[in-house]
Amino acid sequence: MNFFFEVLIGGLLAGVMYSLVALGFVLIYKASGVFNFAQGAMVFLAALTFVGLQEKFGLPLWGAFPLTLGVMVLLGIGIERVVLRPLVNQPQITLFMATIGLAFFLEGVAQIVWGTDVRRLDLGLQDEPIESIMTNFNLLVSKFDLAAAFVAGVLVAVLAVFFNKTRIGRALRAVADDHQAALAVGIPLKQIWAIVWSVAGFVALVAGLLWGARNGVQFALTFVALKALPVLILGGFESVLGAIVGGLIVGASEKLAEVYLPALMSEFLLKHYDISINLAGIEGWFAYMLALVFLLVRPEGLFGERHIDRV
Amino acid sequence: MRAEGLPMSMGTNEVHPHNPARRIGETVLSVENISLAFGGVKALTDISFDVRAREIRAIIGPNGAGKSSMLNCINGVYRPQEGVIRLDGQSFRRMDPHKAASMGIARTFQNIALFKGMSVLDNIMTGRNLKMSSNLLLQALYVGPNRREELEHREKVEHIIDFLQIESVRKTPVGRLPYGVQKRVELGRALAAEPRLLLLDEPMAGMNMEEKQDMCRFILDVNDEFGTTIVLIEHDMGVVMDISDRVVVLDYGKKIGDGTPDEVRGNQAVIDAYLGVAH
Amino acid sequence: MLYRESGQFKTSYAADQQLFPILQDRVAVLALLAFALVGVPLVATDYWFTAILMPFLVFSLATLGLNILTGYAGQLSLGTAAFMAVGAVAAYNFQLRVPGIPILVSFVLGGLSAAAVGVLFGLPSLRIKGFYLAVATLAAQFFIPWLLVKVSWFSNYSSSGVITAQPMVIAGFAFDTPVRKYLLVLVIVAVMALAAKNMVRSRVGRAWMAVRDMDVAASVIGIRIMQTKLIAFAVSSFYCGVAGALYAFAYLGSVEPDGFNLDLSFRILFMVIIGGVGSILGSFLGAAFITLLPILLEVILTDVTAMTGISLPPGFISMAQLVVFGALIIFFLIVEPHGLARLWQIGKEKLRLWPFPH
Amino acid sequence: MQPWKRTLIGLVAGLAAAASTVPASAQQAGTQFIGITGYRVGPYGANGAAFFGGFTDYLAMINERDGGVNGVKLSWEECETEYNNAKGVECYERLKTKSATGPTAIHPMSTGITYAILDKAVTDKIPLITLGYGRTDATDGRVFPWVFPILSNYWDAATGIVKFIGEKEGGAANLKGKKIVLLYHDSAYGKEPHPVLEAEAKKLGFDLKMIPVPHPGNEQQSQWLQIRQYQPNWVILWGWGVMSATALQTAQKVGFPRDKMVGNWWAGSEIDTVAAGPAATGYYAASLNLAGKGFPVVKDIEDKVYAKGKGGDAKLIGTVLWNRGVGAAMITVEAVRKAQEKYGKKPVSGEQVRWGIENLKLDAGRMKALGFNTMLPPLEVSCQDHGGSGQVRFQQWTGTEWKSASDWMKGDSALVRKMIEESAAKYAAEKGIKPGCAS
Repeated sequence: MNFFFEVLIGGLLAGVMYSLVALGFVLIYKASGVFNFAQGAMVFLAALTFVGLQEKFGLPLWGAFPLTLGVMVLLGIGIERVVLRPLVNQPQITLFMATIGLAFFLEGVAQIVWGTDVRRLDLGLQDEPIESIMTNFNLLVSKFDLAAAFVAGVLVAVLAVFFNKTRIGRALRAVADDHQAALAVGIPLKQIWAIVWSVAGFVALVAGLLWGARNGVQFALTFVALKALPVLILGGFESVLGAIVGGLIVGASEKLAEVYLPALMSEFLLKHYDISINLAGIEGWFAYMLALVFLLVRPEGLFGERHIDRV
Repeated sequence: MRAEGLPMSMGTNEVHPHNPARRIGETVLSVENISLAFGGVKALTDISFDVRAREIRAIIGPNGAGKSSMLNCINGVYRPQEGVIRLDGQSFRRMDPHKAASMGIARTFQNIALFKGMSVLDNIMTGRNLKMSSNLLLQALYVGPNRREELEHREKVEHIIDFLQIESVRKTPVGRLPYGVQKRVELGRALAAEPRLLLLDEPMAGMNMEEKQDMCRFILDVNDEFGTTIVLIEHDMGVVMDISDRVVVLDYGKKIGDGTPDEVRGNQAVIDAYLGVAH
Repeated sequence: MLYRESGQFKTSYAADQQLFPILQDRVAVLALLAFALVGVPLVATDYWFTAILMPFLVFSLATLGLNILTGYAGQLSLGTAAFMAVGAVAAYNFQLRVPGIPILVSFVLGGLSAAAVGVLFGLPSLRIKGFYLAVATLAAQFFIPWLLVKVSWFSNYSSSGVITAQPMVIAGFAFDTPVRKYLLVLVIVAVMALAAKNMVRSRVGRAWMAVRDMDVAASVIGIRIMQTKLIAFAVSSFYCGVAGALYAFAYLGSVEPDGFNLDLSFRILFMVIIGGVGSILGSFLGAAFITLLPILLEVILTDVTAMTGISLPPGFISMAQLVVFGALIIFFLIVEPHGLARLWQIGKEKLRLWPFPH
Repeated sequence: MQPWKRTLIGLVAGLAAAASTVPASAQQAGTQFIGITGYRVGPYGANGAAFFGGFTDYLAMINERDGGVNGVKLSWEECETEYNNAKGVECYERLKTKSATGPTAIHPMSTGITYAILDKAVTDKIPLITLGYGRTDATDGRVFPWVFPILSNYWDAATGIVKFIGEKEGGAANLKGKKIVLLYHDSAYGKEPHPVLEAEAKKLGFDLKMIPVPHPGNEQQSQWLQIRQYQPNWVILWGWGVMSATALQTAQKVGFPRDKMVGNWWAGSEIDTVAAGPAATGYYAASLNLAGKGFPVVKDIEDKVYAKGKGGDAKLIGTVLWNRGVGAAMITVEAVRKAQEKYGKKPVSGEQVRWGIENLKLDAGRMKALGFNTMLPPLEVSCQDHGGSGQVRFQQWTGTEWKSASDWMKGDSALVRKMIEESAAKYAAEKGIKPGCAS
């Protein structure tokens, strides 16, 4: 039973890491209706810029952070100016394609500027089991993951305050609800989009730091976006809460499935069909299949809005 | 082919004299006690009325009265929670769009629902979908039966294009056409199915006087020449009173009047609804 | 002045329904085909056949497949490579396990297997739309290669999981040199492109576009939405499956399920978008553009550095390629979201009016 | 028409025009041209940058120090494959026509690309050298005359690792009843060692549990919690890319000792350990070559190439993969030298180089003379054995560098040879090849 809880806790905490990446998607989709495929590239770029600045100028953590944030904000403004503005009123699919192009572009630029070396990112926090829980309950809980979950919590809280309490945040929500109407009451759409992309850049930076500290800062960071997609389907593209809950569901269910399901399936096949096969490794697609099945039941996601086709 | 009653003579410009008594037959469609709600919001409450063969039946009412919802129930786009739709003596708890189409119901929409990326010709050809039968392989090869079939149907569609006087734009993507012409194309697409019952949702909305006259003429011609039964939603009272045989009045999802134009005109409930008297 | 249609009057609907109603187009297409069949083999080098023409043709076919689904039927898919993998592995296994089966039959069966899998993964499209569907097709993209690697039977228990495709022999004639492979693939692609064109101008094509443009209106006309979408998935996957089989047998000569990855799916989606969504011609233009662009960039950049003697840091060219590639895609979408096919059309209209500006 | 639409049409037309003139720019006549299908971008870009950096640095050094091979200068061109099979084929086709003598020998550095160009290489008579990847059964040169899995293959690695673990446990006999986990990249590559490890487990009596990690492997909680549950004595890491660093990190997370983990050579470079930080300290990996700068050849490269500002990224010097690239280049150069012995001191063709590789013999003395000392094991290639060594050496990560942790050693070579011959024979039957040695 201990093992079950260990997997469950590990899964939930891994899910938080997915949520962090998914958050960036949600922010942009909410405000501009763009499915930003370049989010993974932004995570990579942010982490790479951070360690690159540290390496080059010997900056401490607190010195590199604001500088990188500045870069991400400039990037957000640049994207609005160069990519989004000329494509305003184009179909969603066109914008989606443009962000794929953007992903290529950012990956190339990041590597030209900082090189392809794999680097270590040290946040001063080792990924070790928490001793007290280990000795008292024989239960493995990672220090690092717990800290990451805490950061994610703070981030969500900050975003919630930002959206609900600040003037810009309220304007953002208005834009998300109805672009035309927001424009009509005088909300400057262009600025709003630049801000949203900057905020998404900030989220990408946080996600990049945590993932980078875990796996090293390298090109593979762009892959973390792929795990965020089923989270989005489950949670709905438009819900911050959905991104968190979706992440927890994906994390917990895929870990539990990976640990328990393949053995059961293999045993079943061996017993009834005399086929001997090791089915482990379902984690690569399990989240997607889960999302797919879930969608069949609820096509608009967990927290998405159901709309009726009016004719 | 021509014997099937295609709009061969439809190119004519003269409006036929309107003589209802001569044409109207038995009841072909009746809706009985239809109620429809969207997540607690009631769109239709206990609506019943009938439609007789070859008549022009109008549905009128203020905005949000549930007129379009009513049409959507008849051809199965919406599924009412209660009530029965009786068509040609068969009863349906719920219709489905394909069944409705195959039983000869065609329709147009309030906000034009054309296939924007396709040409006028292709839009109207799509209307003949149910009449075509080549299998996929024949279509891929474009030989023999499929080629013949495409040509046959093209010919019929061309008659409709003639009739609606849209020859000059037949290869233009409909998205690029002006509003009034799009409305015509949509009517053409519905006519292409050679329907027995035609549901028209505000066919004249947003048109100028001249366009409205043209559209009226098309509707009357269709009704007259082929005996197509027509159910029509319209806001322009003048038009409704002129061309329809009988009128149903809806308000807040309830039926408040039903009868000939003259009867409805004198109905107090109808007058109140239109003048906005509090209920 | 040569490109004029004035004076060419259609006196029958048959004449107007032709594939290429304008005489000059007909001549041009036939000439192009004749050149591809006879001229190209005379002038092209092995490099051209193996490194440019072969991938161009194979990717054109896959792009055609995706364009049928995404461009015509309006269902966005990110699982193209997975369906290609099914076609490749199925064709390999039919060749391996059915003695004496003709290679073309294997290709068709490979395509049909892909179609069956495509229909299976197309089922959710009945309830899911837009991005949700796109992400759902990723399930196919991750699941299918996993299964093909996991079940060793598919690769005939090869220890490396990479299998060598069988030689292509038709009626005793071996298609083993680059020229022969090219001709075989060219004929297959030409026939399938013609079939695709025929489908999109027939009933089924109109039904696809109707469902794409306005599904409620389509259903009211009597088009069965479910059937139409599933046929689109089947036909599209069939094309992708055959393309996958050709990719393995004629192009690479080997089958590696891991090679049919998400990158390949994206590459083909790019071809659709750059070429022109909902255009048969665009599929070819897009495939040509995406196949040639990186090669050209690399060749040009290499030559420029060689000529000017500027020494760039190693790997710079590769990364610059990524940047240029990404920037070009954005540039394209901004300038002409309807792709190369639309540019082609604009060019033709200009030509028709030439020398008058309007 | 909008101006930029005109630009676009112009651009497309320009591209089309440029496309018709893809140059086959002949390399400087009289040089030995070496075609390189490399990769420096994408998920494995860091691996490629180190390997191909070392490769070209060595070639540059030969030109600078010796003026080429017996007076024949070397020239080379690198084509970016992005580790993508289709692009690999394109690069191969492009490089093969660049010079009258062909690209000398190709190092695909990717198993997928190796397979994709295998048949073409046979027709084109271009040898493929695959250092520690590719077709294992190609070690049987009687069936695969054109493919050279030089040094060692995956099965040598797997049996070598088992032997190393045995030694750490105080003898192979002590492996009985021990528990070993194989944590592998869930791909064809990761499945390569399965048959030999299963055979070894049966023979030596240890429990083997094989746990796959789905690509890309940047999240491994479920795998490592299972390992924690199973409590193995050793974990063999068969990783690639980000998976290896993540495995080391996650091992620390669940408290599994790193000095009970042994990787193969694709999971044993600085790229894998640096990313994992302190979590990697103590970790062992099998290697084809030693790391470090303490070899005369490295000094030569620094003096003759980098000192003149002609080298690549100086940070990479002495890393595992950079040294491997240097070794790979040396093998190519020595094969050319060998071929020149027979065919004359001029640029040699692929067919001649093939003979050169097949008759290559680099004993310890020759290695020392070349400045490699013990960086590589002695090598003796023959038609029977296209590997030529079969030896592996273990290194341990100290936290800052890889340190040698064993001598050059051979795994269960009898078992490996038997399996190679079986597999090669099956391939020969499938393809209708008559095995045999060319004269």
